[in-house]
Parts: sequence; C-alpha cells; structure tokens
Amino acid sequence: MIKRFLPILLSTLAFLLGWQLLTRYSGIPNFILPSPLSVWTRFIKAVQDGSLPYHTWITLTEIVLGLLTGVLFATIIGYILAKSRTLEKVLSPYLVASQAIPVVAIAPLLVIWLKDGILSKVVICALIVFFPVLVNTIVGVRAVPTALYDLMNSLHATRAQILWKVEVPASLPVFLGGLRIGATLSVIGAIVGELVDAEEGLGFLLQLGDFQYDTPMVFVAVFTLIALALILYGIVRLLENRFLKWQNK
Amino acid sequence: MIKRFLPILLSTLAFLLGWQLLTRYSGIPNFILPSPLSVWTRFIKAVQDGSLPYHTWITLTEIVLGLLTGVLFATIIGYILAKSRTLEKVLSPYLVASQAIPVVAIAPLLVIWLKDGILSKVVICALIVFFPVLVNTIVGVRAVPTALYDLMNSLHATRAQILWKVEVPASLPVFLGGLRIGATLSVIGAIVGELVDAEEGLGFLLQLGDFQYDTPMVFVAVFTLIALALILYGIVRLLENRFLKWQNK
Amino acid sequence: SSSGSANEAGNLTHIRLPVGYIPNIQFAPLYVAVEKGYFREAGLDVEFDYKFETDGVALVGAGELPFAVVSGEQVLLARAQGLPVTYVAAWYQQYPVSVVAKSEVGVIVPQDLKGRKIGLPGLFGANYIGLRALLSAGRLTEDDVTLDAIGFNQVELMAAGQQDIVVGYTANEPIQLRSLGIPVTEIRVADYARLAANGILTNEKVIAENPGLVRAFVGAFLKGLRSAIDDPDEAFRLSEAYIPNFADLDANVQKQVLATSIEQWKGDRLGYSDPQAWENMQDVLLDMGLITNKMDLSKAFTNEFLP
Amino acid sequence: MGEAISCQLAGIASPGGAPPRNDTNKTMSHTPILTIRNLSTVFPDENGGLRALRDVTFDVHPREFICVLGPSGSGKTTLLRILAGLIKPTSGSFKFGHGEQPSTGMVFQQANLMPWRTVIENIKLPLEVKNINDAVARAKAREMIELVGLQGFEDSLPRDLSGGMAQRVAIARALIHDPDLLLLDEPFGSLDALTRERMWTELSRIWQARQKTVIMVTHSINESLFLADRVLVLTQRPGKIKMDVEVDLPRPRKDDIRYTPHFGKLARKLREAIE
Amino acid sequence: MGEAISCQLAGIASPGGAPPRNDTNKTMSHTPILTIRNLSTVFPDENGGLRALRDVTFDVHPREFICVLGPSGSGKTTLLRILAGLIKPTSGSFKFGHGEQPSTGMVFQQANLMPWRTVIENIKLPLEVKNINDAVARAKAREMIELVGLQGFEDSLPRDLSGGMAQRVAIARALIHDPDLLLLDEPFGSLDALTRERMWTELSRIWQARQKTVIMVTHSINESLFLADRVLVLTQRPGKIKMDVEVDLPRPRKDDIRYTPHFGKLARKLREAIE
Ligand SMILES: Nc1ncnc2c1ncn2[C@@H]1O[C@H](COP(=O)(O)OP(=O)(O)OP(=O)(O)O)[C@@H](O)[C@H]1O
Ligand SMILES: Nc1ncnc2c1ncn2[C@@H]1O[C@H](COP(=O)(O)OP(=O)(O)OP(=O)(O)O)[C@@H](O)[C@H]1O
Ligand SMILES: [Mg+2]
Ligand SMILES: [Mg+2]
Repeated sequence: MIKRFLPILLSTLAFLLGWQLLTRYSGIPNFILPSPLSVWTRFIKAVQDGSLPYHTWITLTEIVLGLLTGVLFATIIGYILAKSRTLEKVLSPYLVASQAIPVVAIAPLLVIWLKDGILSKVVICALIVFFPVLVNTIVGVRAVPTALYDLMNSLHATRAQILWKVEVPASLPVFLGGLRIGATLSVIGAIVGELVDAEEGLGFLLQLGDFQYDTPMVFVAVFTLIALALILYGIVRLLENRFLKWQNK
Repeated sequence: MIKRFLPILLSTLAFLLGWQLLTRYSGIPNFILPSPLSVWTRFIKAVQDGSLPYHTWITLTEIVLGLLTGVLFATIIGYILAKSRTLEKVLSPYLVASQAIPVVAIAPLLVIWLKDGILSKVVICALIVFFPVLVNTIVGVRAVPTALYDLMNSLHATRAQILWKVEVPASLPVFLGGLRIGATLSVIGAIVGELVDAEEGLGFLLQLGDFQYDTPMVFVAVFTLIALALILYGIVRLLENRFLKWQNK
Repeated sequence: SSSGSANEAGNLTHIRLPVGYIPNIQFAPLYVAVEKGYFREAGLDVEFDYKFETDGVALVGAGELPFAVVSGEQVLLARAQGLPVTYVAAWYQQYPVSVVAKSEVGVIVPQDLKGRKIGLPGLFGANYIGLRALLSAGRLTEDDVTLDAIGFNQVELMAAGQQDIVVGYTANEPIQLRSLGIPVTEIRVADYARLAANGILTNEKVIAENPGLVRAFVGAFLKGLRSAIDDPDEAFRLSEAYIPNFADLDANVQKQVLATSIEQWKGDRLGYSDPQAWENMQDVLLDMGLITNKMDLSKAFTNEFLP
Repeated sequence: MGEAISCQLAGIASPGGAPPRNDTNKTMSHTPILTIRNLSTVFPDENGGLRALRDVTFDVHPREFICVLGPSGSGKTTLLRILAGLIKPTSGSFKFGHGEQPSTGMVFQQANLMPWRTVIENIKLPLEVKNINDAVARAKAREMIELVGLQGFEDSLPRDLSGGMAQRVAIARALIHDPDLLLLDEPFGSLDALTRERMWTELSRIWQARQKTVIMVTHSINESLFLADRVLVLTQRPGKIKMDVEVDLPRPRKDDIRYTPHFGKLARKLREAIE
Repeated sequence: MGEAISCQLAGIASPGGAPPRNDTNKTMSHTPILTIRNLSTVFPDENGGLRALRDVTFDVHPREFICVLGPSGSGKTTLLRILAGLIKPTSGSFKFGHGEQPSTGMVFQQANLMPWRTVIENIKLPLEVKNINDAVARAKAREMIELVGLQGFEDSLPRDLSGGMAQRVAIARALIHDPDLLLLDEPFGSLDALTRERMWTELSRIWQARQKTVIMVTHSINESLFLADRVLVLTQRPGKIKMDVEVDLPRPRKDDIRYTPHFGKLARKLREAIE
C-alpha cells in the first residue's frame, strides 16, 4: 500500500519543492505566481470562512449534472451513430460544429434560452463532455468483434442482450477512455459557463480573485478544480480497474 | 457520388430553413440571432475587404501548429505511459491537472513565459488537443493483442519494428478516434487563446463583432470556425478511410 | 524589458500598452497621439494590446510592461495585494458607469431602484462598483434589490425583453439601446459620486528608475487627449484606421460614443487626479469588503508627472 | 450411466436404422426437419465476387447426424453460418420443418469466447440468453465443465487457457442449453486423441439421449464415420455436394469398429471422394 | 521436383539413418543444438500457481524433427513459447548450441495474422523484419503462396479467409525466411486430409533440403510418425516427458508406410503412452 503510493507522494513533494524554488528564485512576483505557503494559508482561510466549500459545492453540482447529461446523450447518440453510417454522415457535421462554437459567441442565446442560473452551466459542461465520449463510444462499438455478434445471433439473443452482454463489455475499454477525457474536461466545462455570467461557483471565485489581485485565491480555486478533476478521473480509473480486470496482463 | 452527398445536402437545406424560420417566428431580435441571409451578406463583405481571409489565416496557423505540437507530445508521452504503469501513475495527476486549469487563471504567467504573440495561442491549443490524443494513445496501445507481440518477438524483431509494424497499426483505430476529438477541439483551443489576448485571428474578430454589436460578424466568425473544424475532422476521417479499410465491414 | 531602458539616441523606446478592451473609438486620444506623432516626439513607439484589464495590471505590477490603461478601483485593489503600481494620469474625470432602465420603468434617481431586478455582467468589475456607489447614494443596500449576473449581454437581453434594468458603460449601453429604438433612462454614477476612474498606470520601479519615461509618456498621452477633446471630428477620422470594421459601424452611434466619452474626459486640468475621488473609491471598496484596510493613497496615485 | 442411456435409447429410435436419403425423402414417414435448396453464396470482392457455395441441395431429417467433409475453403463454414441464420445466401433457400429456426447450439471454428468472462460465465451464456435463473445456470454450467474435463478452471479467463481447453469451453457452451440443432465447425480439431474420443462418446450419448439434429464439419474421415448417419463431401470451391454417403454402421460404435471391413470400405470411398 | 530433391538429399544426409537418442548423445559425433534441462513453468493464479511444465529435460540435435504429443493443457504450447524466447521458464534452463537463439519460424496455435495486412503482406512479414528488399520479399511470398495453394488470395484480408486458409498463411509465414529452427504448434489442425498430406510432404521436403531443426506439437499420431525422427509424449498437466520414442521408419515416407507393421507397432506404443 505504502509502496503503491510512494511514487505519487514523492512526485508531489518534488512538485511542491520545485514550485517553492521557482517562486523563490525566478523573480516572478507573488501576485503572479504565489508561493505554495501563501496558497495554503489562503486555502485555510477560504475553508474557514465557508466560501470555498460553498462555491465548490455549486460547481460540483454543475459538473456532476453536466457530466451525467453529457455522458448520457453521448452514449446513446454514439451508439446509434456507430450502428448507422448514414446517420453518422448526416449528423456528424452538426456534432463537430457544436464543438467549434465558442461559448462567448452564443452567450446571449444561451442566457435567453436557458435563463441564467445553473442550467446554462450544466448545458455548457455537458456539451464539452459530449464529444469525446461520443467519439469513443462510436470507435468502441465499431470495434466489437463480429464473431461475438455471430455467437449471440446463433443463440437468438435479443437486441438488448447483445447490447448488454457483448457490446457494452467489448466497447468498455475505449468507452472508458472517452469517459476519462470527458470527466477531466467537465471541470473546465462548468468553469467556462461560470465565467460568462459569474455569480457563484469556483469560476466566480476565480474571477473575483483575479479582479482583486488575490492570486493565492485564484490558485486555491485552480487547485480545487484540479482536485475535482483528479477525483473524477480517479473514479473513472476505479471503474477501469473494476471492469477491465480481464484486460490487464 | 450524388447519392453519397444527398443526405448531407438535404440536412444542410433543412438546417438553413429551420434557422430562417427561427429568426422569423421566434421573436428573437436579428442582432441576437441574425438571419442566414444577413450572415451571408456579412460573409461576402468580410471576404471582399480581406479581413476574414486574413484573420482566418492567423487562426489556421495557430490551429495547425497547436494541433501538430499537441498530437506529437500526446503520442510520444501516451506511448511511454502505455508502456509503464508506474510512470502513468506518477505523471497522470499532472496531466489531468493541466486540463483543469482555466487559461484565464494563468494568462499573465503565459505572457511572462511565452511572451505575447502566436506562441501562447499555439501552446493553449496544443494543451487542449493533448489530452484526448494522449488518453486514446494509451488505450489504443494497451489494447494491442499480445499474440502479435509474440509473433514479432519470435522473429527477433527490433523495438522499432514492433512499434511500426504492430503497435501503430493495431492502435490506429482508437488513436484516430483521439485525433478526431483533438482536431475538433483544436479550433476552440486556438480561439480560447485569442480571446484572452485578442489582437488578430478569428477569436479577435468574434470578440470585435460581439462588442460592436455586429452579430452577423460573430456568426461569420463562428461559421468559419465550424468550417475549419469540419475540414480538420474531415481530414481525420479521410485518414480513417485510408488506414482502417481493413476494419470496415 | 523596455521599462528600464532609456531613450537611446535615434532609437524609439518600444512600449506595449494594454488598454483592457478591444479597439474602440473611446481610445481616440491614444490613436490621435500616435497619428499626430506625439508619442514619437517623446521617443516612444507605442503598440496597443487588447488583453484583459487585470492581466495588464498584473504585468505592469510585475515589471513586464511599463504602462497600462486601467480603472481606478483596480489600482487600489492591486495595491491592497502588494502590487507596486501607481496611477500617474487620470483620463476619465467621471466614473464611466450608468444604470440604464427602460423608460416605462421610470427609474430616474437611485432610490427608484428599490425592489428592482438589475442585470449586470457579474458580481465584480467596474459595473458592480458603480452600481454599489449608486445604491449607497440612494441609501439602498444590495438587499433592497435583486442582482442578476448576465454576462456582457445587457443590450441583447434588454432588447429581448428579459431585463428592464441593467448596468453598463455610460458611453456604450445607453447609446446602443437608443440606437435600437429602445427608449431608456439612465442614472450616471458620476452624477452621484465622484470616483477615481480610468487612467494611466505604471510601476513604482519605473517611476524610481526612469521618471523621464513616465513624464514623456504621460505628456504625449495628454496631448492626444487634449487634441481629441478639441477636435472630435479629427479624432474620429484618425481613429478609423485602428478600429477594424469601422466602416461597417453606424457612424452616428460612434460619434455619440465619442461625444459622450469626451464629456467624461473633460476637466479643469487634464490628467489631474482628485484626491477626494480616490478617498471615495476607497470608501466604496471598504464598504464592499473588497479591501479591508485603509491604505496610503498618496502612493496609489500622483500628479507629479503632469506637465 | 452414459452407456446405459445410449443403449436404451438406441432401441427406441435406432438412428442408424433407416437413414433417410436425399433422393428418397418423399417416401419417408417423417418429413425433413430442414430442406435446403440450391444454396449459393457469392462473397463480394474486387473481381466479380468469390463463389463460396454452389447449388447446395439436401434434406436433413429429425435426429439425423450429418458430417460435412471438404477441402479447405470449400464453403463448409459458410454453409453452417447460413443454417445458423448468420448470413443470407446469395440465392437458394432453406427451410426448417417447424417454420422457424430451432434452438441452435454452435461451435465456431475459432473458440470465440468472450475474453471478459470466466470459463463458467462463458459456458452459461446460452442459459442467460434464455433468462434462466442464475443458480440453475451455474449448476448446469458446472455439470458441463465436468463433462469437458475442465474442473478447477471455472474461474479462469480465456487468455489463461490452452487451445484445447478453450475449444472444450466452446463445446460446453454449445451443449448447455440442450439445443435441438447442433452446428459444429471442426469442434474437436485441437483436442488430443484421448480427449477427442471422450468427446465423441459424449456427443453420441447426448445426441442419442435427446432429440437432436447435428451438422458437423470435420476433416477427419474417422471422426465422421464414428459419429455420422450421413456424410456429405463438398467439392473444391465453389463447394457443391460431390457425394452423399449413408453410414450404415451399427450403433453404438465402439473403438474396434474402425477395424471392420465395412468401416474400411466407407473410409476408402470417402478418401477417394476427397481426392 | 519436390520428390527429386528429397530423394537426392535423402542419400546425402539420411536423416533417419542414425537418429540421436536423448540418453546417448554424449557418444554422438555432433553435439546437440539445443539442450533443455529441468524446465518448469508455474503460471501465477489465485491458489498458489498453476504448474504447466515440470522438469522437462531433453536434447535436440541439429536437423532433428521432433514431434510433441500430449493431452490438452499439458504444456506443449508453453514449451514452444519458452523455446521461442517468448516467456521465461520458472526454473530450469535451455541453451542453444551456438549460444544465441537461432532464426526461428513459428506457427502459433491460432493463425495469429495481422488483420490489417493482406495475405501476401502477412506472409512477407519475416522478410520485412530482416529488412529484405520489398520486391524480393514479394517474389518469395508469391512462391510461398503457391506452396500453400492460396493463389488468387494474395490481396485478401484475413477476415475473408476460411480457417484452413488462414492456417496456411501462417505456415507460409513461418517458412518464408528459411529459419534454422521451426516451432510448429498444431500447424495442420484445421486442414483437410488432402491439404494436410500435401503440407506434410512439403514440410518433409523443406526439412530435408535445408538445415532445419523442427519441433512440432500435434495431436495426430499418424502425423508424428509420418514426419518425426523422435516423438516426445507429455503427461497430464503438469507436463513432464513420459516417453521419448525414436521413429526409425525409413525415409522418404510414402503414404503406404502407414500399413507397415512397424508403423502399426509404433502407433500402438504411442497410443498406449497417451492413454
Ligand atoms: N466474410 C467473407 N468475405 C469474403 N470471402 C469469404 C468470407 N468468408 C469466407 N469467404 C471465402 O469463402 C470461401 C469459403 O470459406 P469457408 O470459410 O466457408 O470455407 P471452409 O470450407 O470452412 O474452409 P476451412 O476448412 O478452411 O475452414 C473461402 O474461399 C473464403 O475465402
Ligand atoms: N498465460 C497463461 N496464464 C495462466 N495459465 C496459462 C497461461 N498459458 C497457459 N496456461 C495454462 O498452462 C497449462 C498448459 O497450457 P498449454 O497452452 O501449454 O497447453 P497445451 O499443451 O498447449 O494444450 P492444448 O493441446 O490444449 O493446446 C494450461 O492448464 C493452461 O491453462
Ligand atoms: Mg471453415
Ligand atoms: Mg497448445
């Protein structure tokens, strides 16, 4: 157990040390790159005055909802597109387009259609999560060995049985790769939404810190975001360890 | 040939029609959601005065450089991580972290380290491209059948031969999936950089249109971005058609 | 970096100047100063940079760039965090924020805001500070109104009928809304509170090591400002080349923007910082909790580089 | 016990008794369970398509055990895939007696196991597909594991099995749900002689004890004579039926039947047909 | 032509003449090309590891053709994989005469083709690995394609091949680079009788014409007696050598050798050993 976490522990220490040395000797002022210690002090303060937990909770809600929505749609649509090349040809330009539209360009539309509040952030987050999961769902489902379809068909299996007993497990490695990407990006997704009309959430905290030149606060927000991303990523890795055991050598 | 493009053509027409009807009957003012016609007029104008080609060229340069850099690093690092679980354990927190940092939070650092100009945008673009390609490289390389390693080893093949003759082709489907995601995201990557520090490029044009209440211009920029994304996506699809022929049924 | 280097013989000192916004007619004084050679005469080669305002402040604070155009509160906020920055020339004599309301709502004085929903870009920034100052002037607090963060979409949402009252820039949103045929009333912050507004920022180190550079820059800038105020038509013409798509914009609107801006620039002594405006700004920020302690305002701004 | 059952049932239904012939089925008392008419298959390729099967016509009667022999690439696997409903023939037709496809157990030429399932999970798959209670399915799977001699490997993953072991898993999987039609594509190819013969016996026993029809592809003349009522020999690609031999050896067939003259005669006949 | 060469060479090197025996190799004039001592393999599993091979010891002499028989799961594949250097034995050692691993051609139990390569590309892989000029490699591959009877399928992808055709591709690939050591894991398992016998003849011819050592796993006693100088029989898992039989049948071996009494005697001996 200790041995398993030793490399990560060591690398974290090395990172903190490197950071400390950088702030010390690079000549970059504290308000641009704060020292680890000042970030830590700010963190404690933000926890104690309740602001960090509050805003983290808001953002986490957006992330979780956005991630779930994005993954749900991506999986369903991805599956359908994997099955129909025609549909893929017709729809993929729109799906690709949806990824190339900067949020600022359609911010007024978003606010008009979705009102402000949490919904627009959830949608933006879902939109960012959507694409990687979509593509990997398509790639994963397309790579299911045809021999296993033959097997299931020879047993007169239903579509649902083929889905759950073959397609899901066989495409899982690639799908979970998409989920790894999606989960990581979901954090940025929620923040992007919060940056457009900031009222609360870590994106707001970040912008506030930026506005007040409270760079340690900015870094606290960033590290909280990183922590959220790592937790989500970790959850996906746990899923991989659980469901892809058969793949490991 | 006509039959192949018919669905896309029809869907484009349907899209334009739907858009026209939306602007007509939704009551959304023209300067929030302009009509297709006004966007088209604005497009012609922006082409004729040379501004659109100029800014598109700038952004395209950033995208191409960012995409190449991102893919290069992602492929190399992804391959190494695919081969070493320890290294993956140590490095992946940092790689995930790099994806969760909003660019606005570190914009001054970027300027200090990378100076102004194209480099920072290329780096931001590369950073966004990096992760999907990285993850799919890892997933792809991990899924190479061990039996093929056995084959190559029985022939005393060199590491390089195993790489090029087995690992590259076997991981290509998943890798190209990552490239599909990366290519699509690269467009947004370049724009994000331009929005933080806008001087030229489509992101600048977009911001300009936004602040000048020239919404048709915003839409022209967005559609140019979409076109760039579609072209890049199309190139990846061509690669897939070319190199994954063996997979198609 | 360029901040330390003196004006060597024949060579112009290159200066990258963050202005905190996209190219716009409101930067006419800067464009005039370039076009009419005021900067060159002062040995300066100025290049405009349109990055975010806070990034500009941070880079000036870090000594990466010598100057930036920033809003008054930024100076105090930055100094509160230890950034060694000093405001050396006032550009706007009036705080450039207004509350804009649809005429039928009947918002004429700050007290009228009571119980209203007000849209503003976010709960920070000049708009927010201006609104708070107005609320205080009307003896209201934030609890008396409903704030609604809507991003920089005030005009759009007002036109779409989703907001009736928004906060915006005096020289922008009201003019845009009227040009769309939406009758609006406006309450200017400047009519109720005298607050330190936008001006030129530099670094204490630049002041200490290269006061000549500061003087040269401020002098050239003020010449441009004077010229723009005196001859708006010329300023309008000279700005054209700097603003992409200028020809596509409604010239009337742009002229109004310039005229409104000039109203806010005018003063008895161009560039002069009124200590009271800084005191007031500090009070607003203290009231808002954005800073916690009074500071030595004499380090925050200076009039010593004015001609 | 296996022996006891097979003897008992042999008396009842005498599979070797009056084996139906392709050309005589109209006069038979029981109608064919499967009629195959002019099946042809062409796989699309660059130069005009690859003909895999040509005009294959035969009938299969209930409880008949048919072996298919033929050179590599003559379309044997293709034939089985058509009968399993996995691909459509290019032309021709086939019809099952009861109208619809009977429950089918198939052994593919490759073991075709699910790499994420353990041995027992792979074997019980057909029962899962039939929505049978998991405890029951597992108990049945354990029986099958014993039948194919894989005790101790219940929880192994396919990647940890030897080639022959994987094939035995596939056999167990094909038999577990007691299908009416068995389609076997070289099921015993990678088994050692001993295991193979045990499998022969088991298969004969199962076939005789239950109402099963078997179509089995093999490359072994011995195997076909040991098991089949009828042997079909396909020609070189495109495969069509070159010979349809009735195997009128008495059942149950013991090992020493190999050395009987009739066995030798049939073997020689098949050998000649193949060459 | 094949016949001519094999006859001619049979006179020169007479492989069946004085076949070396395991226990007599110290007195032999030429030293073993491969010495295997106490090889054991344990695969890790939940309950203390699965013993696949136990104390396997034997010598292989240059140009010897060895067949390995044994029950399913007895470690035959494992043995070949060790000798090919693909896995390390848990204990014991093996050494090649010249110190390093000779060039090796391997036929795996599964065809193990690269799905993205056409038949000809799959076959020429070993030459690519040796960086041989592509035109030469292709020409050689075409020869091999003819040898295994796959003309017309040069540009087919593996997914479009029948099982036996895929196996023939694998055989061609193992032979193309003229390796000194051939490790064959049931190479002819899914071939029809005719093709298989043609392959036997070809393999004998190649083996006699070139300086090759062959270790081949098979389940067919006939096959082993037809081809081998020596047959090793492994026990049930964990496999150890149960019998080491010298096959002193005269070469070249024609089909009718099967009906000689000596063949019958050897076959019975092996059969008993297996049971
Ligand atoms: N999916 C496919 N696409 C194209 N050609 C195919 C396909 N499947 C089989 N074929 C071709 O059809 C012919 C018959 O194949 P089939 O697998 O039925 O042969 P087989 O009799 O089973 O041979 P074997 O004994 O080698 O397994 C072969 O030439 C093969 O190349
Ligand atoms: N990678 C592996 N991990 C775990 N166990 C393995 C592995 N490979 C083989 N085994 C086990 O080792 C034993 C021997 O396997 P091997 O493949 O050598 O048998 P074999 O003699 O080739 O059998 P067959 O004739 O069925 O191919 C088997 O019980 C198998 O389950
Ligand atoms: Mg076949
Ligand atoms: Mg084996």
